[in-house]
Formats: sequence, structure tokens, C-alpha cells
Amino acid sequence: MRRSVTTVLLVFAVLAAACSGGEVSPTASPTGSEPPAGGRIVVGATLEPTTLDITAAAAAAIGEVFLYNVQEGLVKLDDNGHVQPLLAERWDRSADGRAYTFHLREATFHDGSDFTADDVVYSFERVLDEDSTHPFKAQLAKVESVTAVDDRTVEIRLTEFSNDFLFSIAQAVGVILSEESIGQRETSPVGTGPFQFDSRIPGDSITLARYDDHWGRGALLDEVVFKYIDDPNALSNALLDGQVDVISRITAPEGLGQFTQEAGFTVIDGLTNGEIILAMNNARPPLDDVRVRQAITHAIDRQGIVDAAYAGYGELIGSHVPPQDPWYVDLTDAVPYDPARARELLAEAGHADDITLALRLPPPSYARRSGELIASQLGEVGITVTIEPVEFPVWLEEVFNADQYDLTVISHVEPHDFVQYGNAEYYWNYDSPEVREWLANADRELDIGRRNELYAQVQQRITEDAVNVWLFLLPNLAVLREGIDGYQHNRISTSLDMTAVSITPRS
Amino acid sequence: MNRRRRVPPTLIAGAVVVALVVVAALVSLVWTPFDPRLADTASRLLGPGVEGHLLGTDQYGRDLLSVVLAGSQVIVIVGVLAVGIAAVLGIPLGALAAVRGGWVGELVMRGSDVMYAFPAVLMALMLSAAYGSSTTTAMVAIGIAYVPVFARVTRAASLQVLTRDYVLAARAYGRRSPYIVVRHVLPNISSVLIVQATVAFALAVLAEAALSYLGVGTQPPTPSWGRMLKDSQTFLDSAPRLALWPGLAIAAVVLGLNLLGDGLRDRYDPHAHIEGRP
Amino acid sequence: MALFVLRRFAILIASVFAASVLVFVVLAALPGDAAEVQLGDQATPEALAALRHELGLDVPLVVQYGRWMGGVVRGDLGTSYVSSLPVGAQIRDRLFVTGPLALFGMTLAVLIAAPAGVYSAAHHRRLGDAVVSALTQLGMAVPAFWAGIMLITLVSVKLHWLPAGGFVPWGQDVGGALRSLVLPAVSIALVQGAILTRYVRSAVLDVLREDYIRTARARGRTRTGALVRHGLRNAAIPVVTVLGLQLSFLIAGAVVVENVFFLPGLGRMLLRAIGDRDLLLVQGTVLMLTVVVLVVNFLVDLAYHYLDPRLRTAT
Amino acid sequence: MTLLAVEDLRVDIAGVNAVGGVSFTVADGQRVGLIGESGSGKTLTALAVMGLLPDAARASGRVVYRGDDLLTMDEDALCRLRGDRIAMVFQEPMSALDPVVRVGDQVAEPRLIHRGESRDVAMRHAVALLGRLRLSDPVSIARAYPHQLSGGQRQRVLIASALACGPDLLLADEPTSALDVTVQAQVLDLLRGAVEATHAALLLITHDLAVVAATCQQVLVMYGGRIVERGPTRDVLARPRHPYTRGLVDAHPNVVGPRLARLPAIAGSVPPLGGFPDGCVFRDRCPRAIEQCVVEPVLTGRPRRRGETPTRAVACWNPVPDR
Repeated sequence: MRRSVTTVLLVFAVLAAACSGGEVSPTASPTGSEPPAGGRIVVGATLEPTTLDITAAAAAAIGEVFLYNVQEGLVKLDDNGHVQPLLAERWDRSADGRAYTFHLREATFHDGSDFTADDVVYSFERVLDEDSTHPFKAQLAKVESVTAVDDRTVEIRLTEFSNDFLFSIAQAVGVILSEESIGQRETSPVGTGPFQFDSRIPGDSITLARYDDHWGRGALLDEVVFKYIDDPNALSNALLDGQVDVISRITAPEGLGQFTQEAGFTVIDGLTNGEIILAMNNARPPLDDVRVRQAITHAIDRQGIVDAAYAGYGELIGSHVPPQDPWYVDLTDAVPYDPARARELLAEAGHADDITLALRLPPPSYARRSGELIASQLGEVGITVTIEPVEFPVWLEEVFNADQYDLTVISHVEPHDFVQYGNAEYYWNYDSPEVREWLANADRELDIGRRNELYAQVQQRITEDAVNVWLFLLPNLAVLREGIDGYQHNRISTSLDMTAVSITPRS
Repeated sequence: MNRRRRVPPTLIAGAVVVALVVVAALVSLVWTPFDPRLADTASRLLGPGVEGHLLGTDQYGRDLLSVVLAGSQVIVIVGVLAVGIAAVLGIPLGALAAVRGGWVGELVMRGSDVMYAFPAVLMALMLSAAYGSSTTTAMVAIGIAYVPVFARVTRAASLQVLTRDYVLAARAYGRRSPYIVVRHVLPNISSVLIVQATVAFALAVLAEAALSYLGVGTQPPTPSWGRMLKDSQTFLDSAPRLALWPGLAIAAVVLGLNLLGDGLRDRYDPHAHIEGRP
Repeated sequence: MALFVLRRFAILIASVFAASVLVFVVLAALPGDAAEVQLGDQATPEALAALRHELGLDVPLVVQYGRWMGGVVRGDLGTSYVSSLPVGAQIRDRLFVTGPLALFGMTLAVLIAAPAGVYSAAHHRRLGDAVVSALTQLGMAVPAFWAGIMLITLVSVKLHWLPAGGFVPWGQDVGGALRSLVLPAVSIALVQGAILTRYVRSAVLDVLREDYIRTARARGRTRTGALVRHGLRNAAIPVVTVLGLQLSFLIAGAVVVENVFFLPGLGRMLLRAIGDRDLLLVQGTVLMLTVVVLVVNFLVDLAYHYLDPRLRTAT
Repeated sequence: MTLLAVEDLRVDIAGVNAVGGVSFTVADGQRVGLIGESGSGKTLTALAVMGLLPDAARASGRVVYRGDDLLTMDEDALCRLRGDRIAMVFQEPMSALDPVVRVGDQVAEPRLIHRGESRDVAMRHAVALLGRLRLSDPVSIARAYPHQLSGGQRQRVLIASALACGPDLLLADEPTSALDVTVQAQVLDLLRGAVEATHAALLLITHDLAVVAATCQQVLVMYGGRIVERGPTRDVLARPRHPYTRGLVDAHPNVVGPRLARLPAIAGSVPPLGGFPDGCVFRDRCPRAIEQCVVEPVLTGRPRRRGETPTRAVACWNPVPDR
């Protein structure tokens, strides 16, 4: 009896947490009237996925098109990052939090086959398989077993309770595929989503069409086209010229001026999980000295960077957690911009002006632009910085995998990725046993309050240790043509969720 | 008929412009109104003349005039060394192909055909992938991409000279090919090569701008007109002057070099065929 | 004539083979590989090893080259292990964009350069010549991407005459496809046209100095009559060389214009493929590029033979 | 009847005088030789008559052909004359023909322009013409390209092309000097035969006295852009009155005449354009120079009958005595 009562309480707690928070829901459609159905939207995007197999590559570009639109998981993240039911109508969790029982909906895959518990087992087994090369396999490390109780019920057992479990399976790793059409996952993926894959012109666009037999309300649009334009000017011109109806990612915010004044354009300025950081190689002298790292933090004028590099768009953050996470602690001003203090600390550490650091920058514009400013600002406090721009594969191999760098600028887009501060192997080379323990405890902590306290301690410590310099949160900047509603405000998961989007035909 | 010997106006105009750029490059090594690399974000996007910035400041708060002046350094370096590489490799190859002919000539020419498959842009991509993007990779890439042009021009011009009587005479009294090339051929085709060099220099400047556009050219914080032009595009509505100055600078240099090329051609060798590659 | 064609064909094959080895070696030396790109920042050493094995990257270079070349000989350029799309098909689709773009651009360039070059040569040292020379100087001084952006801002965004970019597939709407190539072709033609004008002018000037032009005038031809009847064909010979060079350059060199107009062309694919370390795609493309360049040069030589009887009877 | 009358023709190139006041006449069917070393302005004179001077050159004076002054005629009118009524053969057969056009077409071209004949008719006419110039197998010659023919053949093609419309005046600028001696004689005979057959007048420009002697009735001797002596060929060559002509004749190795140990040569060498002395242009090299020579001599001679222009004249204050 005791077990079941606590189960109910917990379920209620989870649901409560899910609905709490008065954050802005997706751009509210006109109250009362049903949003118009039908129509076609061309979404201007910047990075085209090379492969369409969401289980093969980590590239966010794949999730952008397929996650939630075409391929669904048991649960889903809403615009504020809360877990919502999807293919699972509801679920119960055992008192010790180690067993989840999901009650599945009636649904069909685009290839016509029925969605059953076996598909869930098959999809999870595929990831957990010993020699699977799934990029996000580690997120399911705590999964012990996945068993189909009956056609409509699945039980997942964990080695121990994990706060992040539901959050993880709400994303790419938790996508449910149909075994029958697994073969075509790379070229024309199949799922249960409101849209189905229609066609692709490599180098140009991917087209999704409405799936009429969707289990739920289904999509409002008849067709969504993801049009790939990597040049920011070309993208803006395409919107001005009517070639595209939405610019899903703005990489040159200074160009936004031409849209706000023009009648009919709506500029979206939402949140993402992308913490843009100046990563420091904590293992490499003089960066192993915390005073040097603190000096570097003091030397960086983060608001100046946001203004110059991103035209003022983008919130400042003080640690490796975005504001929308429930355990967020505002440490923005913990280490303020103070060049004088920076010089003092450097002198204290015996490096008045003899430090030369290599700043290796990956291609994205936020990195290249911030990098220039950082080099100049560090120069002001006596640290000479040489900029080395590198291609993404080179950044991955030399910086990320082989730690051959002093400084780099990168945005960590995976949600809850501050758990990496517990991983000494991670490219920052930050090894703090206490932080590792807090993180581990926090994940298996059933009490949400206690969990948030532990995560707060972690944030405090990594900011004190000045492991990295947290520059600002990559804003979710987009521009919509007149008449588009239901477009997501924030970008929590990688998905560009078009399931609730509608368009009133141009007047 | 000594009218053509008078120095043609195009030569003077071209020489003046090119000299200006070289002077700007040298001066900017020592002095510029402000430090071209200092990004003072507080004074971003200032108009011309504000706070002592003659041309205003760019989106990062750097003094536009200083950056443009410093940008000339890259132009001179990339131009001179890229053309140097192309000439040092291309000319001997071309001469060899002309003198030896037969399968050697064919090999060199077909080799240069294959090289044409690697336009400067592609060469730069490969090199930047291997050694990181920088002025050097851009320069080497442009240089290598122009080797076939120099080879082809040298071979064509040498073949003409080799049929001249004084070469036959030299051969008659036992001069060996290398001597003939150095002593007779090269001096006589030097005018063609000079003209080709100026045209190649102009095309190298444009290639550097294209590479910067693709992000594989000169990297920050080294100022580069090509990159400035690229970065300024998103500011077209708010601050068009950011694009104006680098654009004018590139156009002026290329114009100057072409005029210099024309002038030299008219002055020394009116019948020379110019070969160049976009 | 047949002997000439045969010999050139043999050289063509040898050059293509040499290019493929060169390409393979250069690409294999690049740091970072497709496995790392695919796993991104989630990679763990074990996952990398497993994926490399799956993609066949853990096999010695020579074997990889052998497999690739084996396929090429059978006309199969293999399937990209990054995008799992057949390489041959991708290149073909992209060539249907870049090929017409290059031809369209060069046709416009010739339509600009031929009249302008001849006009300025015929009006040598007079106003006409100066005006054309000034315009060509301007044309050559404008970076290609700049011309593109200006055209878009003016024609597409302000006047809405033509699309601001993108490409409507030939299959779907030939008219639409052509419309999407107009502005890119014009921006190519501006730069290449200017360069070509200089060559046409120089070639025509040389021809006008020839004796047979004077002989033709002695027979009663007017100045223009002599130029058209006897000058142009002789001037065409050096111009054809340059045309060949420019055309083969545009196949891969138009990447900048393809970027500005977001056309799914060959250059842009190559740029992306190198970034993704999609080596099979890069190798296939560069191999095909080499073939195109050699074929274009081959055609230029044939054009020589057609234009210049002295060559035709000599070999 | 005078066909062509050149009166005080002057030609300046970029401000430098190359032909200084030349006057002569050519009658119908008459064959006139224009002798002079290179640099004497003889080619420029011919080009001036044809209106084909290089761009940098300016001509003045009068060139009257059948009553019309060619110098003032507009280009279109000139084009109608050239190749039809007045034709010209040039010196360099190697470069005077368009390398990329078949020989037949180039010979037939005047017929196309002036007679409006179709290509086939003009081609048949051309082949006939080539045959008349004793070219073996004229049909294949017509189909051939210039680089496939020898120098002699090409010169005959040029002559054929010039005579295509039966002009009444043919200008020939050193037509044979680029050919070797044996071929030279043949081509000259053909040229003379063709001209006589069509009663055309010939103005033959050459530096070779033998060529003039064999072909021309009248001869004009040019030096430094001026005609220094004029008269019937045999008369001038046998008894030259102007020291320059005298020097030319003496310098000519007479295969038949007495064997001389050393051929006499004219002192000094021909000065570059614009380098001629004022007054008599030859005075700096003339053995018979007297101080009056500082004044430019006028071409004078005794008319056989009053009022007639003298056929025999010389421009010299101290001419060689008439033995």
C-alpha cells in the first residue's frame, strides 16, 4: 500500500512540476478561434544535415527537422523545457524511482505498421546494444532493462534513480523507430510524428508533408520545407524576397534592424541551452593556476562582447547553467569585469605580462566574433593571445578529443551538459572530486529541493574555481513572416517544433 | 617612330596607385592613427570624424582608417609572395617544356591542365583544412593555383624566341639549353612575364578577397580588406561605410595593377599576349 | 586527325589517374575524419573506434584507395559514408546546376566581351576604346561576391524581378530553373566578361596589324568588312584558349557565387564535403573536376583544329 | 590619255616628313617603274594612292584618277574603286594572304564585292584566272590554304586576286623581291603579260634595276621622299643624269659588261626618316655637290615639243653631263 501511495504522490509531483512556471507558452494563437489549417511554410535554416539518421550522428541539424516533427519519443520537452507526455499517455514511477511504467497510445508509423511496446523495446535496445555507435548512448547509461509488459505497456528499470532520465529520453536518444522500415532511416526516415518525410534535394532543401493518420491532433500545415542557406545575407534577402517564410537561426543579429521596422515581421528572441563559454585548458600551465583563470575572467567585458558580437542579443550567464533550468543560480556578477583586479591577480600569480595563449576558434560566427574581442581585451591586461581559426573536424580532433589548446570559444548546446564538470576526462581537464560527488548524488536524489541545492553548490564551486569564462547564453533568434502563429519561442531541445505552427495565407 | 617609347599614361597611373599601397603597407607597420587591433567595444560603429576617428569605427570599435591602412600589408604580402611562388615554379617549368618539347613538354602541359582543376579556392580549402586558415595558406594556395598560368605563358613566349636566329646561332656554336634559356630566352620574354606578374598580382588580390569571403583567407586579428568587406555586408543598412572603404581599396589596387600591366605592355612589348586566370 | 584524338585521349586517361592519386593522398593527410565529425562532441574513444571500423576507415590507405579506384573503374563512385547518398548521383545533380550556370555565365560573358572587345580595338586610341577599357577595369576590380550581393539587393529585394537565390529543379519547372540562374550568371558574366574583353581587344588589335587585313582592304573591303570577314576568325584562336580556361575555372571556382545565391552547386558541395571530411564525395568531385577540365581543354584543342587549318594539315 | 596624275604628294608620319612633294603621271596601259632603296618613300607613295596609309600617316597634295582626287574621296567611294578599278599586289606573299581562308575564296573575293557574283560563279572565275597565271592544277590550288603553297604560287595568287576585276591600274610593291631569282623572272613575265592582256597601267615599285629594265617603259627614281630623275627606262639607265641614279646604275653588277675588280658604291648610307639634309636631299652623299645644292632643285627637263611636259627630267643643279 505504502508503495502505491508514494507512487501517486510522485506522479502528481512530476505533473505539477511539469505545468508549473508561468513562462511564456508558445506564441499564443488568437484566443478562441481555431488556428487556420493547411498551407505551406518554407523555413530558412543555416546548417544542412549530411545524414538523416537521427541515431547515427550528433549533429543538431538532424534533430531540427526530424525530432517531434517526424520522429517522436515516449515523452517530449515543451517550450519551457518541461517533460510532457507524447507516445506515452502517462507513466508511473516506483517509490525508489528505479522503475518507470509507460502506458502507450494507439498510434501508427508512417510505414503503416502499428506502434506497440515491441517498437519501444527495439528502439532502446538498438541504442543500448554493445557495439552500437549511437552518439548519445551515454545518456542511457543508467538503463538496466526495457521490457514490454503488454502491447500497450513498457517497463524501464534503471540501476538507480536519475533526475535526467525523463529529460534525456524526451530528446533524440529516446526516438522510437519502427523495425520494419529501419533500413531507410538514413535516406527517408520513418516515425510516428504529425509530419512524414516527403523528399530531399541535397544541398538545397528537405520537405515534410502532413501525416493524416497521426494519433493526436496532427499538424496544422500541409507541408514544411527546410531550405538551407548558409550565407546570412542570402538568408535575409530570401526572407525579404519571399523565398522563405521563416529564418530559424540568425547568426548576424546586427542585420535584424531591417526586419523590425518593416511591417509584418516578428522577431523571436528566446532562450536556448547554448552556453557560449571561453573554455580554458585547466591542465595546461599557467591555466592550472586558479588566480590566472580568475584574472582572465575579470579581464573579459562580457556585456561588451554581447553588444559587439551579437548586437546586444543574448543574456549574460555566470555559470554553466541556463536561466530556464529549475536549479539556476544567478552568478552573472560573481566575477565582474575588472581589468585592474585582473592585473593584480596576474601579478600575484607571478605572470605580470609574460603569458601567451593560443585561442583556437571553431567556424561558427559567435566564436569567430567573440574570439577577436577576447584577444583584444586580454591584450589589455598583458596576456598575448594568438588566434587560430580551425575547421570543425580539426576542432573536434585536436581541441575536443586531444586537449591541444589553451583557450577556445564554443557553445555547449546539449541540455544539462554541466554534468561534464564531474568528468575529469572532459576537454576542460577539471578534476574536482567534490563536484563529481555532488553531481552524482544530485542525479540520484529523489527530493527535488535537495537536488536543486546540490546543483547550486556545483554552480557556486565551478564559478569560484573559474573553470571557464561563461560569456553569454546563445539567444534563439528567428524572424517570422506575417501570419505565422504557434512558432516556438525558445529552443530547449534540438527540435524546430512545427507541429503547432499555422499560417494564414498572405492577404 | 619613337612615340611609343614615351612612358604611356597608364604606366604612370598604375605605378602611382601601386606605390601608394606599398607606402601605406610600410607606414602602417610603424604607425597608424589608432591600434588597428584594439577593439574598444564602447566606441562601436562611430560615424566619420567622431572622437578623432577620421573614417569612424567598425562593429568592434576598431578605427576604420587604421584597419584599412593595415589591411594593405596583407595585400602586399599575399600579392608579392603568391606571384613569387607562381613565377618561381611556373617559369622554369614553362621554359623546360619549351626547350625540351616532346613528352617532357606534354607532361608539363598536361600537368598544368590537371592543376587547372584546382582553382585557388579549392586549393585554399584543402590547405586550410590541413594547416588551418591563415594568410600563408591563402598565399600558397593562390601561388600554386597560378603556376600553370606562368608555365603556359613562359612556354608560349619561349617557343617564339627559340625560333629566332640569334638562338639558332647560339646553338650553332654549342651553347647548351640551360644557358640559352637563361642568356637568351628569359631576358627576351621578361616583358611578357612582368605584365603577367602584374595581372597575376591583381587576380591574387581578388582571390584573397574571395577566400576571406569563404572564411579561409586571412584570419583575425590581422586586418584584411576581403574579410572586412565580407563582415560589413550584414551592416549594409545600418553602416554602409564599413563596406565602402575596403571595397574602394580593393578596386583601387586591382585597377592600379591592371593599369601598370597595360602600361608595361605598351611600353615594352606591344604584341605580348596576356594570359591570366580568374 | 584520328591519331591526334587517340593520343590526346590516352593522355586524358593518364592525367585523370594521376589526379586521383594526388587527390587521395592530399585528402587522407587532412586531420580529423568523418567518424569524429559524426559523433561530434559526444564521442568517446570506443565509439570512435567502432564507427571507424563500420565506415571502413581503419583500413590502410592503399586498400581504401584500391576499393575506391576499383569502383571508379566500374563507373561507381561509391556511396558516401557520411550522408549515405550515392556519390555519383550527388555530383550529377550538382553538375546540372553548376554546368548550366557556367555555360550561361560564359555565354553572357562572350556576348559582352566580343562586341566590346572588337569595338574598343576598332576604335583604338579613341574615346570608344578608353570608355570600354575603363569599364573592363571596373569589371575586373569588383570581387564576384560583391557583384552578387549588389545584384540581389537591387533586383530581387527592391524590384522583385528575380528570385534572391535558391534553385528550382529542372524537373519541376524549367522556366523557374532558368530564372534562378539569371542573376548568378550575370554576376559571373560581369567579372569574366571584363577579363575576356581585354583578351578579345588584344587579339583583335594584333590581327588588325596583319598584312592580310590590308590586302583585303586593297580588294575593296571596308575597314569593318575586312575585320569581320578576315579578322574575327583569326582573333578567335587565342580567345578560345582563354574561354576554355575560364569555363574550366567556373566549374569549381564559382563557389563564391553559389554561396551568395545559395545554389546547390558543385563548389558549395565541395566546400561542405571537405568540412565534413566526406572523403569519398570530395574525391569523386575532384576526380570529375579534373575530367571536366581535361575535356574542356580537349575541346579547346579541337576548336583550334577547326579554326586554324595550319594545324589541321600539319599533324 | 593620263590615267593617274599625282601632283605634289606629301606624306607625313607622326609629324616627320616621309614623302616630300612627289608628282608624276601614269597613262592608260603605261608601265611605270618607281625605283629607290628602302626608306625612299616609294611604298608610302603607292599606299597613298590606294588610300591605305597607316593610321599615323597624313597625306596632302592631289592624286587624280580619271578626274577624281582620291585623297579627298570618302572611304565608301574609295572602297568601290579599290580592287575593281585600282588594284595592288604586296611584297610579302607569306603574310599577305589570310591563313584561315581558302585561296580560291580570296581570289574570288573582289568578284563578290564588285560584281556581286555568287560564290560559285566567282570561284569558277578565280580558277580560270589561276590557270591563266600558269598555276598547275588550279582547282586544287583554289581549295588549298595559303600555308600549303610556295612563295611563287602565293605571289601568283595575289596577282590573280588583284586582276580579278580587270582593273585599269595595278600597283605592285616589290612583287618579286621575296622570291628567289628563278621564280622572280616567271612571275614578272606573268605580271607583264597579264597587264598587257588587259591594257591595264602598271606602277611597279622595286629597288631592282633589272626588274624595271625588263618590265617598265618609264621610270621614276626616288630618294629621300622625292623624285630625283624621271624618263624612259632605257634612256635613264643608259645615260643617268642624276648623281644618285648614276651611283645606282654603277653599283649594279652587269653580268654582261666588263668585269670590274671592285663595284663602285655610293658613299655613306641612307639616313633614317627625317635625317635628310635640307635643300637637295642627296647632297650629303653626292660627289658632284656644289654650294647651290643647299637650295632644293626642281625636276626640270627639255620638252620635245613646246607646251608638252618633258618626259625626261632631273632634279639636280649639277647633273651628270649628257655624253
